[in-house]
Amino acid sequence: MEKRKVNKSVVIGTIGADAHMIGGWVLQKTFKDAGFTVAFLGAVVPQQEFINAAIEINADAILVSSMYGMGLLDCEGFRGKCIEAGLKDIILYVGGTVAAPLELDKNWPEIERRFREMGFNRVFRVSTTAAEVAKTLKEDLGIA
Amino acid sequence: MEKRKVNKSVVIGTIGADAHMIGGWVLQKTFKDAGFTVAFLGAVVPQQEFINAAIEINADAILVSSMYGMGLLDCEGFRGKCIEAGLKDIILYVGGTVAAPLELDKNWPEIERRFREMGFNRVFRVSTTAAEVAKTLKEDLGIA
Amino acid sequence: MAIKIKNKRLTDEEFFKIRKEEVLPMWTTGKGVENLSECIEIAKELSQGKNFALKLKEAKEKGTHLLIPQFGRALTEYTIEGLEYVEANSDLASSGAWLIYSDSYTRKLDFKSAQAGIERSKKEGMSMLNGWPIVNFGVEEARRIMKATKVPLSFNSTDEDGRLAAEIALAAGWNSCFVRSLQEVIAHCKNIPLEEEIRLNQYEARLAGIYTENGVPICPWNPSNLSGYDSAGYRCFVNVSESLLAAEQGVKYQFLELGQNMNLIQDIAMIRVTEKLSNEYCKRFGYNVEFFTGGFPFLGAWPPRAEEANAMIAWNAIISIMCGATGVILKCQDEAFATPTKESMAMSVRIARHLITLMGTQKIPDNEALRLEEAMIEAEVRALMEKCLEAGDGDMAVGMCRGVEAGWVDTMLTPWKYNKGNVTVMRDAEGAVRYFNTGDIPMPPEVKEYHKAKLAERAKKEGRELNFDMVVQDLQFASRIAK
Amino acid sequence: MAIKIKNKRLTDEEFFKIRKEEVLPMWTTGKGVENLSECIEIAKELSQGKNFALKLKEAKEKGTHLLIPQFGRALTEYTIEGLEYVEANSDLASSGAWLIYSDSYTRKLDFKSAQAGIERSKKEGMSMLNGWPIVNFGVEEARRIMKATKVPLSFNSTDEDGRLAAEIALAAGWNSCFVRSLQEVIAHCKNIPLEEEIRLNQYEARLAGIYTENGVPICPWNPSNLSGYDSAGYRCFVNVSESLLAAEQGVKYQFLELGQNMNLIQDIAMIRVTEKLSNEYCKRFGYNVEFFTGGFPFLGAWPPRAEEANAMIAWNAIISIMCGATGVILKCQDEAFATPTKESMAMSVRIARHLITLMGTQKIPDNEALRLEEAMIEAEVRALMEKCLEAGDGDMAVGMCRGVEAGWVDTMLTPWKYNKGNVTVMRDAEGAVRYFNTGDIPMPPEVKEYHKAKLAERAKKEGRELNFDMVVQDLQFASRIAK
Repeated sequence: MEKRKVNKSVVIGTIGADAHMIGGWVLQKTFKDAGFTVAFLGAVVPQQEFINAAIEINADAILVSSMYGMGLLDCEGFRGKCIEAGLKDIILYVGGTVAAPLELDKNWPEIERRFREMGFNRVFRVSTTAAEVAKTLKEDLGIA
Repeated sequence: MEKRKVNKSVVIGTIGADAHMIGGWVLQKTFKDAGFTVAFLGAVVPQQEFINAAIEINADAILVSSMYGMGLLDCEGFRGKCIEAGLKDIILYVGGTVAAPLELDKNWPEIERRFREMGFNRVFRVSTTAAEVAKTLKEDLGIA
Repeated sequence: MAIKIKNKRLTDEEFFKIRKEEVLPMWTTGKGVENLSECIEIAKELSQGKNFALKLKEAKEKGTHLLIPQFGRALTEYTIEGLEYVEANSDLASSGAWLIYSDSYTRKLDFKSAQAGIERSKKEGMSMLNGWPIVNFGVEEARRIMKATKVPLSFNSTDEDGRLAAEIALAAGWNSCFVRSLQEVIAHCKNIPLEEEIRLNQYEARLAGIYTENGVPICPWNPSNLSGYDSAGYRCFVNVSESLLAAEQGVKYQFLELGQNMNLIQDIAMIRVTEKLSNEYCKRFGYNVEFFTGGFPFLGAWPPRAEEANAMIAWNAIISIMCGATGVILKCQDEAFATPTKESMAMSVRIARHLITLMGTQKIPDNEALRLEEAMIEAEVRALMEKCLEAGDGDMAVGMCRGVEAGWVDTMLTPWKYNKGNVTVMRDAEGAVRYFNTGDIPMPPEVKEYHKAKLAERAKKEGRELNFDMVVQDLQFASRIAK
Repeated sequence: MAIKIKNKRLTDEEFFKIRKEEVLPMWTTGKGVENLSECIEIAKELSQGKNFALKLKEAKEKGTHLLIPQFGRALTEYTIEGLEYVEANSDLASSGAWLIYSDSYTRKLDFKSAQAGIERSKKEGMSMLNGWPIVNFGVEEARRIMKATKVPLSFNSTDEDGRLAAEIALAAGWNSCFVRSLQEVIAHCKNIPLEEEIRLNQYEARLAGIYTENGVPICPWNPSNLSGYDSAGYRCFVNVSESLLAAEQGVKYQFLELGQNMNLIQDIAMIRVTEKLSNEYCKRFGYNVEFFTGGFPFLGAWPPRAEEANAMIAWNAIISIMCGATGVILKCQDEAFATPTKESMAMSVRIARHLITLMGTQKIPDNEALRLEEAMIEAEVRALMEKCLEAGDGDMAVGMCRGVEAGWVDTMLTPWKYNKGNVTVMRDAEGAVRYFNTGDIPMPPEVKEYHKAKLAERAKKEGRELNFDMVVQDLQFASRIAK
């Protein structure tokens, strides 16, 4: 199987019933400045809409923002839907305030474990800067 | 041995090199209002001065204020000096910020143990009100 | 585009038709509030001595403040446990109220996901939702919560449509729903037209009116939290315009709640002008409304460490206190991480209560800078209000819709697709929010000049041209920890 | 009574005679600082890039603030560990300085007790003294501390007599001792006559002058912390009068540090009038002094819980920032219990630093209330200053002594036996400190009336006659936790 060529393109949006768009907005600006093609979907974005946009722009990665504490619930089944849509190997990142209970946020390895189990490549804390995310993605894509 | 008659009189002052006088000042006002005879010695009071005043007014108790964290050091030998002066049974209270290290303040039973060992009848936290001290002394004197 | 909505009171016939056909059938728990008169009677009983409107009135008359922490957990037990904990571990009971929020699924009427979240929370032994799913639990559970607290309850119900949630909350003796439309689409919506949003909110406002007319004073929140990054003038306009819409439906008390940008003078000017103009416009249209004001802590990104968060909690509370706002809404140090824990909320109440002890009745003294800022905000809002009334032929609802459509009602950032987003705001040298770009807003020239001059001061101070990167930096300024 | 002291610069002959006969022999470590020129050279080297005066100057010019936490432990290792911890866990290094204090035995020149405290601390493995015993440890240890920190060090040396402590501190590259006399007797003394206290402090001031003249700018603190419960006018008078005494000894920089009473307007007025009048009086006598200002957090009783203490930390810092004071001195949440821990001090720095981030360059806007308050304080202080100068035949030192003796220089509460204590102060409706009784102070009638009217407002607000019990309650108002 041949390795897919890097396209420097990403889909960015806030998942689920979450209306917080600033995090995603800053992210899309950073990635555009870094020379990426960006499909920015705003807030309150269903899983399928992320995937459709990823197909449309041939995205390397989907960057999911979740700020309201229910990211763990909203992201369930995301990798499965990607696989169904033929995006088996697409990089999935999630970041923000991804869990409502503070006891879970304070147990970050458990959060990482859960998202890894759901097929996400990385999960970022809310304090991560957009520049750090861009740097990490470039490394993961081998274009750093 | 006959029990000494209660005289409703107290000596109040701030011990050692400590210049904080407000605590003692509030205390003396409260005790005066409660009908006590009060010898108020202000701040920076040596042990012997407390004792001399206690003899002079035939005090039931000496109330030692210590606000600067070195009360544990300043109170050493106080009971001994009282005994020497013939005040074997005088009630000794101490209160305030009596120990510099926070770890000691947070271990209050240890503070109580140390002052008890030094012959003090009671030790009060800095958050104790003057009214509470007056109430306690009246109980200890059996005139509540 | 023809605007069908009118700023007109729903008749009883219209109201009860909507109630029966649209609202109560939304979810099974709608059945529990079918008998409105009975609900009102129970609400009267349950809110005895802890009515939100009356507590606000009392505090305003005394010149004191009502502290308003926020809470909401996936399960009723967790929620009650939280309220009881905070009330036991702070002085909330002496002068306070709760803002209980629902989870975001409930706000999107996705009661199935809310139900899944309830089950999941039970399974995990943690609150996996970001609020209390009032609709799923229904009125009896809401009454349990009301009985458990010593202070009034407000309910933050909704994104697009909080009608069923409000029915349940008011029927449980909670004395506050929300009146809002532009606020809501800018803050939380994506696709709903403003016209439809106004229609939904007319119902919620009318419901508050009916309770009030029947002896249970309801004081809905009229908030402008918006996107968290909006100009003071836009915030103020949102409150004032919506005060008219609510008043038309018979709302007699309104809690004007404004999101603070954290510039002392501008925030105070914004809150005071909002109260002044809401009063004035309501009077002009013959509405008799009593207004209260409240400051909401900064809605942008919070710092991820306790001490920096405490600095924000204190500064935000101090702005509200110095303003003389009756309500002081509280966030807590968990803000950057998760939904608030009861422990952190109790801490916030303690901080704010002691600030009130320390500050007593200290207020910002009257001063020229404040008067100027008030004059500028007032001029901007008047221009917007008058243009709306003109465009709507005297009908505020119509005018607001036309303004958004044409783009002269506009703000910078929102998930809502109908907002043009042609304006840009940026902080000036003192942290006040200014227009970098006024888009198509009908800004009086002197106001435009004022904003321009204020931004020029910043450019000069920083020795660099103003640019878009500064907008982005501004968005995150309060969350950055000095290293 | 004949006053022998004069406000006159010590000659070199007088200075070195006192140095040799009184100061250096106080304790064995006096030997370590015998060679003054060598000490000055080393101090120059060690304070390179972290000179207190120059850092204040830089911050004042930029319009920013220097955060000044306080620390001091019985052992050098503990002290260094604390400074390093706070600097590693906060942003102190970017714009900060330390106020290191000694233990109270050292302040009373009871070096034997200090020595016992050192031994006891080693034995217990805890700091059993309430500060760092600088005299017992001597200059080499003080230099170790200087090398360990990234920021300037100030030293809070003394009650009656800080001369040897100051010699050691300055010789170690710490750039600040204290100039004070009335401040000190009111705050910490019992029996020493003011005349003698002035004499001791002339030496300390002259020492600072000598260092400055030889290339190591020294900026002593000129504080008015006093009893913690003093009128704004009295505080201001103490600073202004002492600024003249210090200036005469060749002190070129002074850090005017004022204890805040926590009323925003009054505290700001007090700090600003102090700077204005210190400048003016020093100019009048031909002294060329550069002044900096700093706010000291409330000196009365603190609340025994973290959140209430955090509210105080924030409000006190905000007053200093709004004032535009260059220095923001910090207490921490341990205040009610014990000497500050490094962890709590780091927290205070973080809170204050984030307040500066949030507030940026926001200051109190010019306003009538502030101008009035300034005018009243100014009138009171001018009356006191002029009366002193008159009584002293133009000599401030003599005038101060005469004023205390006659009782027209007076404050309410102090352990010092020479203070008449015929004045009473009380908080007004807004928490500003007012004269309930002006005793024999030469108060201009309009100032007296002003205070009276302000207190009448409180009586009216509380619906009760003013009485002495309210004075007592006021003493504790900030430490009470709302229940």
